Amino acid sequence: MFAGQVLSYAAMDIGKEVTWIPSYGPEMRGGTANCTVVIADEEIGSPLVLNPPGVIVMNLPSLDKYELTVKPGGVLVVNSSMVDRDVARNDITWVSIPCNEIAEEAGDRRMANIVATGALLALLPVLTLEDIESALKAHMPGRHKHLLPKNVEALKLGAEYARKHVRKAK
Amino acid sequence: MFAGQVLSYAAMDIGKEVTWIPSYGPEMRGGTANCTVVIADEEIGSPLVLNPPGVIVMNLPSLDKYELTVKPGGVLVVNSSMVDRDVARNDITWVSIPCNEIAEEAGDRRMANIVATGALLALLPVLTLEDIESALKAHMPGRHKHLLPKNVEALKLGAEYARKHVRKAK
Amino acid sequence: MVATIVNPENLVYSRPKGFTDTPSHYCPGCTHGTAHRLVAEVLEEMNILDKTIGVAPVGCAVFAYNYIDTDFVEAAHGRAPAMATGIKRVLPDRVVFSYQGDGDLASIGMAETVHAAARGENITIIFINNAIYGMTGGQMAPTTLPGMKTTSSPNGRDVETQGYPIRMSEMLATLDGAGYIVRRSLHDPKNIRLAKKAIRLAFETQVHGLGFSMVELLSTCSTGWSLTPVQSLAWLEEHMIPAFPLGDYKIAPSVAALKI
Amino acid sequence: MVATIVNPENLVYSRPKGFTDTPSHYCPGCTHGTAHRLVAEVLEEMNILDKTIGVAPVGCAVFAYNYIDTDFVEAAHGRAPAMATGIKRVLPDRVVFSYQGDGDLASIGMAETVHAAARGENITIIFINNAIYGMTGGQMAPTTLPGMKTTSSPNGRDVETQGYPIRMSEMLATLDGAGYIVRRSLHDPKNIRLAKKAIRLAFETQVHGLGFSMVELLSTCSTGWSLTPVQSLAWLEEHMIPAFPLGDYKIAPSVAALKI
Amino acid sequence: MARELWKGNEAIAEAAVRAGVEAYFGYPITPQNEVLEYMSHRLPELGRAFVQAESEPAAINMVYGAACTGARVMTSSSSPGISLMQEGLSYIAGTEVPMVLVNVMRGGPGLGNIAPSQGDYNQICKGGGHGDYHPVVLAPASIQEAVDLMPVAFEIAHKYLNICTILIDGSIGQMMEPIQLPGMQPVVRKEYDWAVSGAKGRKRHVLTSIYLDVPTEEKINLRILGRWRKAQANEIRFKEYYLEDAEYIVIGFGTAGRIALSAVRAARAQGIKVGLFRPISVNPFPYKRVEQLCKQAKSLLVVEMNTGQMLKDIQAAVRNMIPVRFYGRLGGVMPFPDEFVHEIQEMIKDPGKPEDDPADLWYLRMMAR
Amino acid sequence: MARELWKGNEAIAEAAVRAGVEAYFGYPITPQNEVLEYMSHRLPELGRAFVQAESEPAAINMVYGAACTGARVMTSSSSPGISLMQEGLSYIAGTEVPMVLVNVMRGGPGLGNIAPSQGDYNQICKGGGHGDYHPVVLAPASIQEAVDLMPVAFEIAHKYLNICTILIDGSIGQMMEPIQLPGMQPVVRKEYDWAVSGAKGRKRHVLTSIYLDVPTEEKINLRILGRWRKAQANEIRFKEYYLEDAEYIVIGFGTAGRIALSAVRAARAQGIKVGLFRPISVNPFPYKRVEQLCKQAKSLLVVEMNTGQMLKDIQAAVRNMIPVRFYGRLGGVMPFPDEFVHEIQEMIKDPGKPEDDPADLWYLRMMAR
Amino acid sequence: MPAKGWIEVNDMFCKGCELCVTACPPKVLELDSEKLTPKGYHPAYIFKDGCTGCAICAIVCPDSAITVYREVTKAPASAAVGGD
Amino acid sequence: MPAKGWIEVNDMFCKGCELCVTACPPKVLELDSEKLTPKGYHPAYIFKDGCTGCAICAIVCPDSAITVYREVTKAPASAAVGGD
Ligand SMILES: Cc1ncc(C[n+]2csc(CCOP(=O)(O)OP(=O)(O)O)c2C)c(N)n1
Ligand SMILES: Cc1ncc(C[n+]2csc(CCOP(=O)(O)OP(=O)(O)O)c2C)c(N)n1
Ligand code: SF4
Ligand code: SF4
Ligand code: SF4
Ligand code: SF4
Repeated sequence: MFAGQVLSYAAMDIGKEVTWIPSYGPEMRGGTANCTVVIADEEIGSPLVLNPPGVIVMNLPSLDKYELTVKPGGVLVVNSSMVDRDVARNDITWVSIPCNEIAEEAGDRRMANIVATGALLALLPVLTLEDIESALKAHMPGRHKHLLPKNVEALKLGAEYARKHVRKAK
Repeated sequence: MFAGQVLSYAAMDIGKEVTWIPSYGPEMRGGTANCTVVIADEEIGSPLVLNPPGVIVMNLPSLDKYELTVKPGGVLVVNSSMVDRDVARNDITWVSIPCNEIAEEAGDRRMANIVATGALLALLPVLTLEDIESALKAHMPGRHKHLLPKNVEALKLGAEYARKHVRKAK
Repeated sequence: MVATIVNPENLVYSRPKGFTDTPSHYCPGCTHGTAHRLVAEVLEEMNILDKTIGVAPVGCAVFAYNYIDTDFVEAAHGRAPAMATGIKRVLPDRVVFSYQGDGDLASIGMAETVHAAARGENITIIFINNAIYGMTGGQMAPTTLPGMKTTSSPNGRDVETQGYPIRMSEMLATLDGAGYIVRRSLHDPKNIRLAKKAIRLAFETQVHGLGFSMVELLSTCSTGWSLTPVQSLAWLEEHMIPAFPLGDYKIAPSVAALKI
Repeated sequence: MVATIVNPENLVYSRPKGFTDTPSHYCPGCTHGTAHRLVAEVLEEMNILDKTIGVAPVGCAVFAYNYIDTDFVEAAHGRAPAMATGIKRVLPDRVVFSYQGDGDLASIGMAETVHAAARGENITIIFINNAIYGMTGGQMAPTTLPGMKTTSSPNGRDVETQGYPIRMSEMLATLDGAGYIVRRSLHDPKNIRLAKKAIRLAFETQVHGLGFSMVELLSTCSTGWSLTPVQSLAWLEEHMIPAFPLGDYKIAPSVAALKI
Repeated sequence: MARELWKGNEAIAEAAVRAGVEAYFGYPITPQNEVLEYMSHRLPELGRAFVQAESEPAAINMVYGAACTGARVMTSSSSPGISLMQEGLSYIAGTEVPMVLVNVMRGGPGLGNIAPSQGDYNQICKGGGHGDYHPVVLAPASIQEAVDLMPVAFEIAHKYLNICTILIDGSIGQMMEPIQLPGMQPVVRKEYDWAVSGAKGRKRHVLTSIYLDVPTEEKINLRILGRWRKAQANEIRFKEYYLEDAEYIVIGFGTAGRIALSAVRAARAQGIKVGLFRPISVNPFPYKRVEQLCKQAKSLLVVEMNTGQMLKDIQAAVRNMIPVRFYGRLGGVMPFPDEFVHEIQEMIKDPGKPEDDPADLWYLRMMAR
Repeated sequence: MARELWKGNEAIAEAAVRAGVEAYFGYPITPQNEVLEYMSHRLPELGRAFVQAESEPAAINMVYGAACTGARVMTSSSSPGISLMQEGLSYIAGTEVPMVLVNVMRGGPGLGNIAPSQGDYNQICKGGGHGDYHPVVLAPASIQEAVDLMPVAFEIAHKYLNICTILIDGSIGQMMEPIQLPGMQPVVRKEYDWAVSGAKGRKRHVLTSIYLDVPTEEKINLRILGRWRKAQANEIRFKEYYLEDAEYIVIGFGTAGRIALSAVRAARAQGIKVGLFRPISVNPFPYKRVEQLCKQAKSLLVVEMNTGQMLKDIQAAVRNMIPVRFYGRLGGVMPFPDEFVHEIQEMIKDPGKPEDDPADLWYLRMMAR
Repeated sequence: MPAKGWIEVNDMFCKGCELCVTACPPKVLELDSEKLTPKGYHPAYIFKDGCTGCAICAIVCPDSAITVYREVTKAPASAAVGGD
Repeated sequence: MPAKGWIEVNDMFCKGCELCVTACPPKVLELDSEKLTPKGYHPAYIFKDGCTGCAICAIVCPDSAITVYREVTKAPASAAVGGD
């Protein structure tokens, strides 16, 4: 969810149109939450997309739910810290990345989604890492500002890891 | 109101269609109440009539309100015990009759409306006095049955008085 | 002799200025009229007629606005406390009161009444308890006495199936937001005097911002009770007062401290 | 050793039969679950599971029907007592209970609750008081404590503008129709035991036709309170019990006389 | 069987009793108080359930509960009270349980007055509550018709697991007519596979209207719609008068319709070839039949006691094929037949064009006088 | 002025604050809680009135009271809560005082779910309350549009002394978009000649909705209708996309409309000459414009997140001039653009006949899959 | 000797409910069976001497139909009707 | 010597709320940080000897996840959970 908001801020700041929408459905409490971000240059129609070009899944249920929705040729980032299986499809570009561990390395477990975001942008350059960085700078609540460097670090590590371990679509 | 119900019962008992409807309007408490009775041989449409062929008014406000509505050539019965003016129209048949006094004479003040009913039927024979009499017999609540003779008396007196003092339409 | 007496400086009492010249639509002897008069007198004496907004109920008092000479609104059935809240919140320096019957306040309006009290809403409620629904033709009210015949309890209120009367003052007294909650009666001159004092104190409570105030007034409904007005006063004293004891149910210390 | 112990005749406690096998949707540590279990155990022990109809509220307990193994209906927000009344009146020999949160029962459902009690409606209400609106995201409830932070009282409940908590048990105790009204807590084993006893007595009150019964249960909402489940129990004991004293608020003589 | 003179509200109550109503829950409101008052002595004397609820929301939710047991249950109210029942009605529709609702309409909006009106047509027929559901609505024009429709209403409610509303106005509730009451039906409580009654000897039943799983809710919506489509196919009701040779047709429901009957007769007496079409089921609405009538009629006169709410349904069926004229009285005014006769005459003088907006022209006429 | 990323519900609340709302009364309900929560800190900090009411009936009657003072006042809720407000709304309409209502629709009927839906169209537009009245209803499709319409809503409410409803669904309430907020308007309290405020130095004002005198009530009804006719003339709003050369036109409001925009673009990318018509004022409804579009279009596709409620209004305008196809998703299902694209393609393959019943065919398609 | 008093009953308001008649301490009031008010009620009136101007009738009158006069004015109006 | 007891925690129901852990008199329970339930919680388990089978944990468990055994059965189940 947070990752989605960061992407949204970044997209907005570079003058793009963007929509962020949380998932609905039965999962009320403690279920898997997810969101959809649409970035475009013109007025955005549907905030939902049947086959998104890029997807991040942080846990197994999400992978099971969304693996098949990724647009052929699109990008899928899987958080291997929480998911013990590989991606079955070979018509998409994907990377399996231990976000939690990398985040810890970068200094805080809770930045796992930032790591994943870095990985996504490495494979699907709709935005640059700099866009994200300045978005974080601009919109991080004051009391978290000190975490900025760590976040940037996490972003970079994610991107690097993704470039190294990416499995290209066949 | 009661007179109207008696008429309704009588009409029903001789197999006619009939509707009885109370008046609406702002008079909530202690205002003048009135009702409309429609008697016919076929399914009745409107329960209200703009220009009724026969009208009974028991007090002054009612006379003021309804005198002009009586159908030309129709009948108007005025309770002179409560109304101190004559009828202005000369295109209708009308009678000014001291219902309260006649009712008292017949044995009970509260039968004034029966007196008026007798008067109306004398001038507008939609129903016979016998119809009314048997209706009273049939539908008077048991505890009032003993009043039956008095009511019949009042009915007759009303009719007689009306025949004597009627002013025919010009 | 008349001639000599009837002149201004001998005037002892006349219709209050807080009253309009409209004759009321109430049945003869209905003590709704008495309650109206007391409210009008109090507002006049406190000199707040022109800063007061009344909220009329749905009930026989629906036309209260025709008689009490202040700005007025007419609420939905039972929602007068909510409507009064809405007015008071945007006009906190005005005096806002609702005038409600027992069906309006204690039946359909129960939640609005309890919550206005719980919020300590700075409004005053004049609550007319006549143990019946007058306007709609004498049906059972939440305050109808056990065994009492009404058009919807034709054999007398059966507590087994129709429940027991609700004592609003006692109930609302359990709420911390309530500043002044008392029950009075309108059945004789002495009690009418006490009722007026209570109404005064209720409005003073509001004017001093001391929270929710309600005066419950035992009132007659000769039409609904099918008694004469005179019999009704006696019936009220004999049957209602035992079921709804007169008294002060909640007087917040701040209110008790008021000097008037 | 395990092997030896784990066999039927050593069984001391297991999930009650009155419970389905559906894992609850409640947040970890939510004592809604405890309350559910106690109800299930009581219905099982009284052997009335198959003649009981439950009425679920709108609130976190909206899915109570997924867990307690009886016929169930799901009411509109706050109207559970009315719905229960409707069922009980056509099926007087069945056991009917509603299970409601404080927003459901004390806010939007205030009128239905008070009137069900005033009618002496022969139903049982399990009232979960967790001082907050859980389901909708932790807004202020009528039972929220003064100064308590919620998503709709972000600076803490300001009694001046948002009023005071309502003590339902104390309020309902003023009604003649109420047969059994008590407040218990779910914060420790001892009180959970007492809560179960109370629930049992409430259902016995209904089974014996002794009128309206309600058990108010102080309950936690760690999510709404933003505390851990363990902290929540402590917070309940420390802050809620003083504001909502545990005790018996109304025990009709006929109920007191019950031998169980 | 002998005819008896009954007041509308009481006749409806007795008809419900004879149709086997097991429970009534209501709250007093004029002009329907006599229904509640009648039930307050009649039902207890038969050992059935009567509760004067604390409010209309309470009443409808008591009905909701009782309906969940499969019993025949009803409530009655008038306009403002009906508005307060909208949430409950939506729950009942969403839970797919049967009930009968009687709305004795009065002048509105707001507190309005207690005089007869047809101002709730939209609220009752187009769904006053939230979400997608469609109650069956029957609008009798006489006490006899109302009495005859009472058992039908309960059957419809149970057949389609839906709300069936009897829509009348204060005049039908308050007037008296001679009627024949149907015989007394025994109370039958079937063991429905959906109703709650305690799970003795069967798996438990749960009745709810919450479906957090969105696809499931969509299925439920379609199921409700499916039943509604059956009702649309089976429950169309109307009555026709003097249509055989009619060149002009008056259309009105309920009281406006019966007043129109007098007007039509008067016009016929003047040699005008005019007939009357009176919808009885106003939801589902007899669109097809109205469409057919356009082939026969030169123009239509729609009469209502509102600003033209049913008119929209007529126009949907007419689709500008022929001119439509509208005449409505508002706020509790009960029109006289003479007014309709005048409208008929005016219509014949100048039927206007099919594309005219009848409500528009009516409004201007009303303001002009 | 820089754009900011706002959640729909909060943006609406802030827009109302900037439009000078003086008081907010509401009750929590998903998916509109953020409006209430935002107001709970924002209004007190500005010294304006916020009350979390005990229920929706209480909330709407608090609004009613505040509206009687002439203040700009509002409430917000979601489907079931809106049903509970119907009596109050009818009183407000009958008393002719201004207010703004926000309905963030969810899946229904009954408790339903908290997912986005458009199932309350009929309730909101056709009058969920009793009596003859017509609220103005605006249905934005994006957060920016909602924010821009907020001040407009207050102006409309005051101009026509009527209810102005902002009708959105849960998705608009829950999503985030970059927006530009309007500037802060000062709170202006005019001394209206109808508002209550204490009769100091003037004759007293009385606001009521009861008119026992029937002819008076009729006059009031006509006065209310008169203002509504002005609104019909002045307040029609809609947005058109790619219509210049469009041979096929998709019509949808709110979220369904914006999803259709994606679909239309996708179809255009396939070379299909299709455009989008998105009504913004759904009451009054842009009938005339739809009628005109029938001249240009070969056929129409109406898309909604309900069983075809707006469809009826479209059909009233189309009057079988051209074929209309309908596609709806129910119970909180948010359709994907791809579904609409498919419908567009199907429509072009076989537009059907003008007299076909679109809802009918859609239902059969839904059941078939 | 008791203070001399007098009351006037306004026909516009009086509904002949008799509350004043029964409340009047010296019992000097009765309904005027001869007279009908515009609304059709028999209004109250002083039928014999002895009115003390105590204003009790005015206090109980639900329709504020009574104006009270007293030869030697003592208390202000409000007091008479129980003001504090 | 204290009665020998044992509990089994059902992974289907346990949400790792720790209420049993804190309530357990002999403090023999803790959450199993190694294990994840299907719902993703760390379930409670007996990490050392000393369980008396007092069933306190079962009484406080909001999710009825605990089954309790005791070598020498004394009271019936209901009693153990405070039945009357
Ligand atoms: C929503 C709604 N329900 C019912 C009514 C009908 N109604 C009008 S007044 C009233 C009760 C009047 O009784 P009470 O409040 O005790 O006042 P009283 O007439 O006795 O002074 C009722 C039920 C209404 N107008 N609106
Ligand atoms: C008419 C209506 N209003 C509001 C809501 C939203 N709502 C659902 S649950 C709830 C309150 C829940 O709080 P509570 O009753 O205390 O139960 P808890 O969740 O705390 O157990 C509200 C306001 C609704 N569903 N229906
Ligand atoms: S009905 Fe009763 S309350 Fe109403 S005015 Fe008459 S006496 Fe008073
Ligand atoms: S939100 Fe609170 S009440 Fe609801 S399940 Fe979670 S802890 Fe329990
Ligand atoms: S009390 Fe008043 S209204 Fe009644 S009789 Fe005396 S003067 Fe007339
Ligand atoms: S109390 Fe129950 S749910 Fe909580 S940790 Fe212990 S076993 Fe698990």
